[in-house]
Amino acid sequence: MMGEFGDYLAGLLIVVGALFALTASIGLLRLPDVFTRMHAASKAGTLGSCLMLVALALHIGEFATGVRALAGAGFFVLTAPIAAHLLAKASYSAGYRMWEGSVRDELAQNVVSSKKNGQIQGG
Amino acid sequence: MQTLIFRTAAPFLTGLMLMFSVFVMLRGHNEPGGGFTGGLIAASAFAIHGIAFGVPAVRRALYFHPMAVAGFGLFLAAIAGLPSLLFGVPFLTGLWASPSLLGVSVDLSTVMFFDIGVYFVVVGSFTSIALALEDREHD
Amino acid sequence: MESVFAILVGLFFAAGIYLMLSRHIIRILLGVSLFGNAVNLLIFTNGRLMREIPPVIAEGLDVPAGAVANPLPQALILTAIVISFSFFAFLLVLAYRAYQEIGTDDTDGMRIAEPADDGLPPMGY
Amino acid sequence: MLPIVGALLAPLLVRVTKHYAGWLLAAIPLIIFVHFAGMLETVGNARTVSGGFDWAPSLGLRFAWFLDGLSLTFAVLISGIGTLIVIYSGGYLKGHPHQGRFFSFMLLFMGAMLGLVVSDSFLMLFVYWELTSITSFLLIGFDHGREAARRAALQALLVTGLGGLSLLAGLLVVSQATGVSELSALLGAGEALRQSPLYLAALLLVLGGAFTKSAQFPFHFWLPNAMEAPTPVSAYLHSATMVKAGVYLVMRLNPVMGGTAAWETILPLFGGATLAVGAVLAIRQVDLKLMLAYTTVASLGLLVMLTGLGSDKAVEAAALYLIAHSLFKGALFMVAGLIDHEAGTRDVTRLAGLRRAMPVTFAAAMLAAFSMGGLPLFFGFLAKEEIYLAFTETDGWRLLLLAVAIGANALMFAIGFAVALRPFAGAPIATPKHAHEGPASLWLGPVVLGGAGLVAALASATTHRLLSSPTASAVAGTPVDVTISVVPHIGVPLILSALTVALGIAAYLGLDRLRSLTAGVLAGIGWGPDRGFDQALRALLRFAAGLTRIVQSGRLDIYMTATFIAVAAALLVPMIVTGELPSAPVLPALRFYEWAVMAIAVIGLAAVVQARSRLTAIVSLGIQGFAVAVLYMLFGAPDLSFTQFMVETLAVVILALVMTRLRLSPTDHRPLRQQLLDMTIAGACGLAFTLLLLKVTQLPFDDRLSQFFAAYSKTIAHGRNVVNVIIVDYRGLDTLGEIAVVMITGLAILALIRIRSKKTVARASVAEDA
Amino acid sequence: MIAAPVTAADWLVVAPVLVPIVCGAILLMIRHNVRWHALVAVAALLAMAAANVALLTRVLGEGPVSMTMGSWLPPFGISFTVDALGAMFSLTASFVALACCAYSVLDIDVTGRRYGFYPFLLLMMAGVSGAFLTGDMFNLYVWFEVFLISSFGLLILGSEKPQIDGATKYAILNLVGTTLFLIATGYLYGTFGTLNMADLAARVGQADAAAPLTTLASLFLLAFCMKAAAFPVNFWLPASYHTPPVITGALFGGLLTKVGIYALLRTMLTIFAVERAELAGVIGWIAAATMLVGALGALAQSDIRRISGFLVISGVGVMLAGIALGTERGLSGTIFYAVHSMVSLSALYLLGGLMRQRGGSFSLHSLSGLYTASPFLTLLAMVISLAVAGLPPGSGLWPKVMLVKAALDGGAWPLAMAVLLSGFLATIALGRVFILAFWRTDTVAAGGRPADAPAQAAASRLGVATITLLALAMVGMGVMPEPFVRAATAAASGLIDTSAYVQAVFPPGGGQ
Amino acid sequence: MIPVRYVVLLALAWVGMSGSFTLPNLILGIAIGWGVLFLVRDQLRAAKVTVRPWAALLLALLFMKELILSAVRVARLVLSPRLDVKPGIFAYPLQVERDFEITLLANLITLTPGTLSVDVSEDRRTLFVHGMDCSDPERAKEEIRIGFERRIMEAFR
Amino acid sequence: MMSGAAFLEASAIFALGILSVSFLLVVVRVVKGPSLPDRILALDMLVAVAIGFIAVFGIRSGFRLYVDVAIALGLVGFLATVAFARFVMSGGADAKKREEQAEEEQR
Ligand code: NA
Ligand code: NA
Repeated sequence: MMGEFGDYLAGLLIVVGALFALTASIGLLRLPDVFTRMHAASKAGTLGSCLMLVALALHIGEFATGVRALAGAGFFVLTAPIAAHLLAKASYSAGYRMWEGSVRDELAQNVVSSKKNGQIQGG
Repeated sequence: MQTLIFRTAAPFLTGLMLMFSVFVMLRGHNEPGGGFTGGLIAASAFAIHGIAFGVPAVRRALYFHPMAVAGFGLFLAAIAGLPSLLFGVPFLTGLWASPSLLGVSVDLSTVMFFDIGVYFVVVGSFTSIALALEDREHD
Repeated sequence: MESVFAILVGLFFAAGIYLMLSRHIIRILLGVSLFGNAVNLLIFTNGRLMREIPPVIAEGLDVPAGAVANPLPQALILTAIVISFSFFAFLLVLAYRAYQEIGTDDTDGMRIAEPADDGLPPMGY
Repeated sequence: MLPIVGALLAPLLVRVTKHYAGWLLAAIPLIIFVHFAGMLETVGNARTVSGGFDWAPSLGLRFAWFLDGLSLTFAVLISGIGTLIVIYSGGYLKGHPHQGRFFSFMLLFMGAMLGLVVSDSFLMLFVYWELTSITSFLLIGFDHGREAARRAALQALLVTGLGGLSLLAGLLVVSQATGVSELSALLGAGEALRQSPLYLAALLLVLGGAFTKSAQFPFHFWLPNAMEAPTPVSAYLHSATMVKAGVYLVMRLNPVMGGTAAWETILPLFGGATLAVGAVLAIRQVDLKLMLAYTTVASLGLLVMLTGLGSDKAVEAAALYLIAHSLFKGALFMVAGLIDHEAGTRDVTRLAGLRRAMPVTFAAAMLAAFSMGGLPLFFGFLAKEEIYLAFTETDGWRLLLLAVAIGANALMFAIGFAVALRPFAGAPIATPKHAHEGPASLWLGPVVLGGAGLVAALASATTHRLLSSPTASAVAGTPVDVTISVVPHIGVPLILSALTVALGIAAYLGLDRLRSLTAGVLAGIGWGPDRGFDQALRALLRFAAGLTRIVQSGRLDIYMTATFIAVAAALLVPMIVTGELPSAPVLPALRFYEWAVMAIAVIGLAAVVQARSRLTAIVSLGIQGFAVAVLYMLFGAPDLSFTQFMVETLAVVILALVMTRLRLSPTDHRPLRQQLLDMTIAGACGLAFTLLLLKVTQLPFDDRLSQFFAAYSKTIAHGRNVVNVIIVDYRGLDTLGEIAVVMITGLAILALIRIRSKKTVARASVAEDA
Repeated sequence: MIAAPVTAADWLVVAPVLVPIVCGAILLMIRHNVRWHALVAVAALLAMAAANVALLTRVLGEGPVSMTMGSWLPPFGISFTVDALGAMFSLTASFVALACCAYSVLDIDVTGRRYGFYPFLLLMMAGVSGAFLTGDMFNLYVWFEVFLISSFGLLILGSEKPQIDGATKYAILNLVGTTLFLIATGYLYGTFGTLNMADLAARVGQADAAAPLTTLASLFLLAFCMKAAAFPVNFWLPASYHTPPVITGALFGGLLTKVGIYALLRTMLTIFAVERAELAGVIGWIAAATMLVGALGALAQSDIRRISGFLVISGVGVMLAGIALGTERGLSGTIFYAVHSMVSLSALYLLGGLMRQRGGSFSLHSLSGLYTASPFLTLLAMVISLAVAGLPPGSGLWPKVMLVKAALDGGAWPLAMAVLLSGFLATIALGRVFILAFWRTDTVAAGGRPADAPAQAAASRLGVATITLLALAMVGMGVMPEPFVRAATAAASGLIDTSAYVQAVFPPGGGQ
Repeated sequence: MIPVRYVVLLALAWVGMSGSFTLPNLILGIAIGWGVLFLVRDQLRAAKVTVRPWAALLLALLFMKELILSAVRVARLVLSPRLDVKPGIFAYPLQVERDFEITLLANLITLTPGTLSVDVSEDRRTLFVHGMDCSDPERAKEEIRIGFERRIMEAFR
Repeated sequence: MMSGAAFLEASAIFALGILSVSFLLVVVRVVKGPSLPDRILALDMLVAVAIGFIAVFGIRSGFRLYVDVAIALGLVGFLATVAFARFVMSGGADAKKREEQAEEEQR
């Protein structure tokens, strides 16, 4: 709908998005522990997917579908950090240690106190 | 789960998902989707709500027992096939009507009620399953 | 295309059945899940394959513009997916309850209904 | 029909009339007796009475009756003796709490027996045959508190029931061979049957039925055990009814199946063996009833043997002996019961001198014993003469049977008098009960039957005209005129009779010695079919248990293994045998991303299969699920893709929710051998599914359904998404069923989780749900 | 597109499915008003039975009836096609379910009701009826799943340990069975491009020469043999049927395996008639093995419910014999036997329940003295045992006679012998039950006798009444076999000559 | 009981989603929006939030920038031959107090470079953040404080 | 200079290629683990890549109906991660201990 320019833009966006996804995947493979890997997944991954959804919205050109694509991207942006947060918190409280190369852990003392209050079981 | 971040966001996520589920259900006849997928999305929404706030919250929210909702859905879907009896055509024959509502013609059909029935069954059943599994008081 | 799918289906079946031959219910259930996917792919392939074009009529048209993927297997699979998912959920909860009541997910340990030490029937009159 | 009504009324009647019920109920058999007796004249003139109506025409089943001399004689004996037995039972079971039931069973049995002998249709014959087995089971086990009675009842049921099945098969083979299914018609089809290749099979099967029912060696054991029944039952079952059914059958079929080498070998052989074994075993006994029972065995052997000899004389002898035996054996059994009833024991060694206390009984007993012993003036004498006469016409190995017959008859003579004379003769000794003459209801039967043995012989012309000749004619299949009378005719038979009597007297006098001798010999053998029955039954139970333990091992993995072996076999075997294998597939060029998705699916499969812990496997499950969803998308199935994504994810979610609650040991490995076996089975199944799928997809495809759906989805069903239109409209009923499944799943899971086993509930009170 | 107008009477075709679904759904909506459950269920089953009677009458009078849902022309919509076979089975099933439901009214507690006994029952009946009535292969699969999942629900209701264990095996193995059916259906669609049974029946003759029909038939055979619990895929039945309350066992033992038999009849004759003949030898051996394994299994057990379970299997073998023969007489024997078996095996399970109530145990080791305690029950036991063992005057006799006759006609001696021998083994098993549990008086029940609470006494009376009804039906079939034989023969001839079935769906001259 | 602005938001979302800007559809959207919010009514905490559109837009732009930057930085990091990371968790003292602000902040932090919100302390005073580069936590804290946290406080007062 | 459509087509093919590689890499992480959260994280990432894949495929094929599939996937992918997080948290330390045990047994 948006003509040539739209096609170029969409093409660019999907290539960039795909590259971000690739980086995230590489990060997922290379980084040393689950917390650091989470950085890759929740940032580069999210951004990559969002870019591709935006490209789709641009390419489709129909308003409602475009809105949905953008809404999907928005929803994704909304949920990705929450998911990352939950997984990080869960991993941490379940006792999955950070990589030996980590330089500090200021959460350690806090966990002790919250465990005492029986908060971890949640629900 | 007792996490502030999740709990603050959860009602909105649930609301959005529920709305999306209705959308998916209603447009299934023309685009991918339909009662089943819509129902699954809604059940997922309730599951998230349940994980965030606990099972009693979902039970309060639903008011009816989820299985009653499922029963209603099956009832609706089965009943949707019955009007054709009055018209002397076989069971589950799609009947269409387009009454004008506020000047806009709205397509109503037995088929739509059938799909709504499907939606309720799926919502009810899977919510019930999720809640039963999530519910720890009965352990 | 069908031949590649046929081989893939075979692999799905083999993997699913291999898991279902395990003694552990959780693995059996994983096998059931793979088995279900295998069946769905099998039905899908039986309806013959068509790339990319979904059986959805474009807005404003009365019939599809050209050839479309075969919709009937898709509808059948949808029904089958739902059913097998329901069964899967039931089996899973059943496994959980079996674990609760019997204390294991090893089917060799589940000998309540058919006890291993089932004696002879009465021999007298 | 009448006895069945009577059976239903009996308990009621007993309740109302107490112990006079016997007299009243006797009216039923009496009416029948009169009815049949009225036909004697007609049938005596070589005519038959038949009739019937369609019962189940689709089965070729007529409720048909057919009476010739043989049937009628049986019917008369059954109803006549039945009348006396019912009267006798009334006295015998006076005050018994379940007298009503007893009469009920008795009359049912009588009905079945009458039905058996008058039935024309094969199937009806079989039905009545089995009914006699069943009712006799109830009668023999009447005194069900005793293990021996239960054992005897079961034994009788099983032996005769098995025979019944054999009979059924035999009759069906007969009707297959001849095309007829009614006895009356069969009588004219004898030649066809004997020529049929199925003849021998039919013969063996039918004889299987007859021999078990008539307690032929080696199936004789159930009969003495059946003495566990109350004496009226024994008297009835073993004189005129139950055991005679087999004889009836053999006699009935003689004109049809007889005359062949097989017939004339098998019957005399088994009959002779039975005769010998029965007589010898009878000697061994001290119980009056058992003594009689074994002589019944012997007599049945004699009847079968005679029928098998096949000559007219033999047939005449059989007819005469049949009548004589019914009369004297019924009488003697009732006498035995009477003694037991009055004196409290049936042990012949503990009985003596009862003649004063029970004179009427004694008289009746003597009348019967004379007949049994074959003394002149009695019907038994006529029979015995005719038997020996029949032997004069034989030669070869069958003469050996003559020796057996003489010996056995002598032993039976001894037994007859041992039962009829021993308890009454000599000085009275103390018996458990103080003996005195029983009531009329008890002695009426023996007296009438004993007297009948005398009267029938004296009026032999009438007897022959009405009973013997018609019977013999029916058995022979040609008109036979029985002429023998009480007037002795000098000849070989008379000499043989005299020899028998002489031997018999000797045996009577040396009875105790003979008894200990046979007891010693039998103890030496140590095994008999009776013990064999126990062993066989136990062995059967053990075999069944062993087999079941193998087949039904209780282990799910074995069940699954067997199932999937069956799957592989069900596919591969026909595919290979009928050549339904596919041609070699052409691998098409897929796009690279399609290959990639396939590769991911395969990696996902491998990941699940090889995962060491279940948790890893669960997470890995998502990979192939997503890959499949993407495949659906690539091949034009967005709805499927959509649903697959949702369902795969939710499956993993539910798995996680459940796993939260399990505390499983981390690893669950199977041994290598098991792995290899499982892999082979799984691989074979996978291969089979692949091959069949290749085969099917190589066929041309008929896509008119899909064409139709695509063509009318928008125009008629108002939907653009054809898949959804199929789901909610074209195939809406599938979806209705599907959501029913979903709903029930929800409910079932709720029930699973919420309901706790009683043990658990005991711990915590039942929880209410919202 | 619109087919011929449907009269109200044609709605009978779906009524046996629709009524229980709607009532089951209503029960779920009023799940907590347990008082209404039994009432609604009984009413629904009565309505079903009435509809089935009307349906059978109509089918026997006018030939097969068909209705294609949604007013689509067959084979595009789902057809319900009812012939004598389907109507007979459906009627018997609803009759048995009604009896079981009556038995359950005082037997199922509040917990059982709240967690869905009656919805499970109704939906199971919907599935069973749907399976008998549908004329579409995939739809048949759906109904299989409906009754299967409902049976899961019934099976686990109570959650006792053995139930859970039995249900695990039952569920997994049955899932494999139905999935095999689905797989076979997938291949069938791939081969013929249609799912309508009448369409398939009409087309199978003109199939592509390369079509792997024998393999397909073999796959269907295996799938349905598994549903019917034929040897060697019978494991699930003895592993589970004795674990739930007897009422459930009665429903299962009576109905479920017969759906497998029905499906075998439908596929092996209506569709794969030629291939059935090719497979006849295999089916024959399966039949014989099933009969004997079942009967021997019954001998090996001491629990009455397990004995009943193995007798169910033995009966399945008998029914398979007719399918192996494939002649009209053999098939009508199978059909009649199936009808008999539905009634008599349900009764046998219910009887077991009453024996337990009176004798305090299910085990032959400890049961005794029931004759003295309960003469009427003994009479019922006698009648039921005779029927199950195939002895007169019970209902099992005639179909067995028909089968033996058919086997001999076909020269299948071993099969005839197996039928007779299995009957004999069943006689031993049941005879032993009778003498041990009823006649024996010397053993005191291990569990002691349960207290005769008034409620239990009422339940017991109701149970006796129910079983009496079933026993009367059995004796009726035994004494007046003609209508049953005639209906079974009509059903069998409809299976052999499929033209009427096909014409009901595709009326001659009525183009698309 | 159910905040009107949420209903309006959802109704607009509905209209956008379905792409049909008609009155009936809007009414349907309102009805559905109200319906779904009714279901979660107990959990809606209606904070008195005044949105300053301009500040909110600035926040959004800041977020976009940070998001892209973060993605690029992570990309560079994982692609570098030697993984030179010094990860760790530091405690960030919160200034914002309201739930929704804390949530927003935590999410934004997660989405931006090298930081990931792991948990909020129970007293809601501290946010525990996992940093990819924890060699200088004070600098990271300062960036958050003057970046997102300030913008949030400006946007929702 | 390519036309817009051709450029888009080329980009899409390129993107699909990259995404396929990403898929494989993520799958490797799921398979390798080593810890449960690692696998969960990888699965979450798999969803993200799948969404991108759907979007690109939607562009290439021109069917906009794939948008909704992508959205739904986003929704339920989130649910999966939440549920797993829930699992990790409650199965907690226990799960981890057993995981370690399993690994020891492997060695
Ligand atoms: Na759908
Ligand atoms: Na569906």
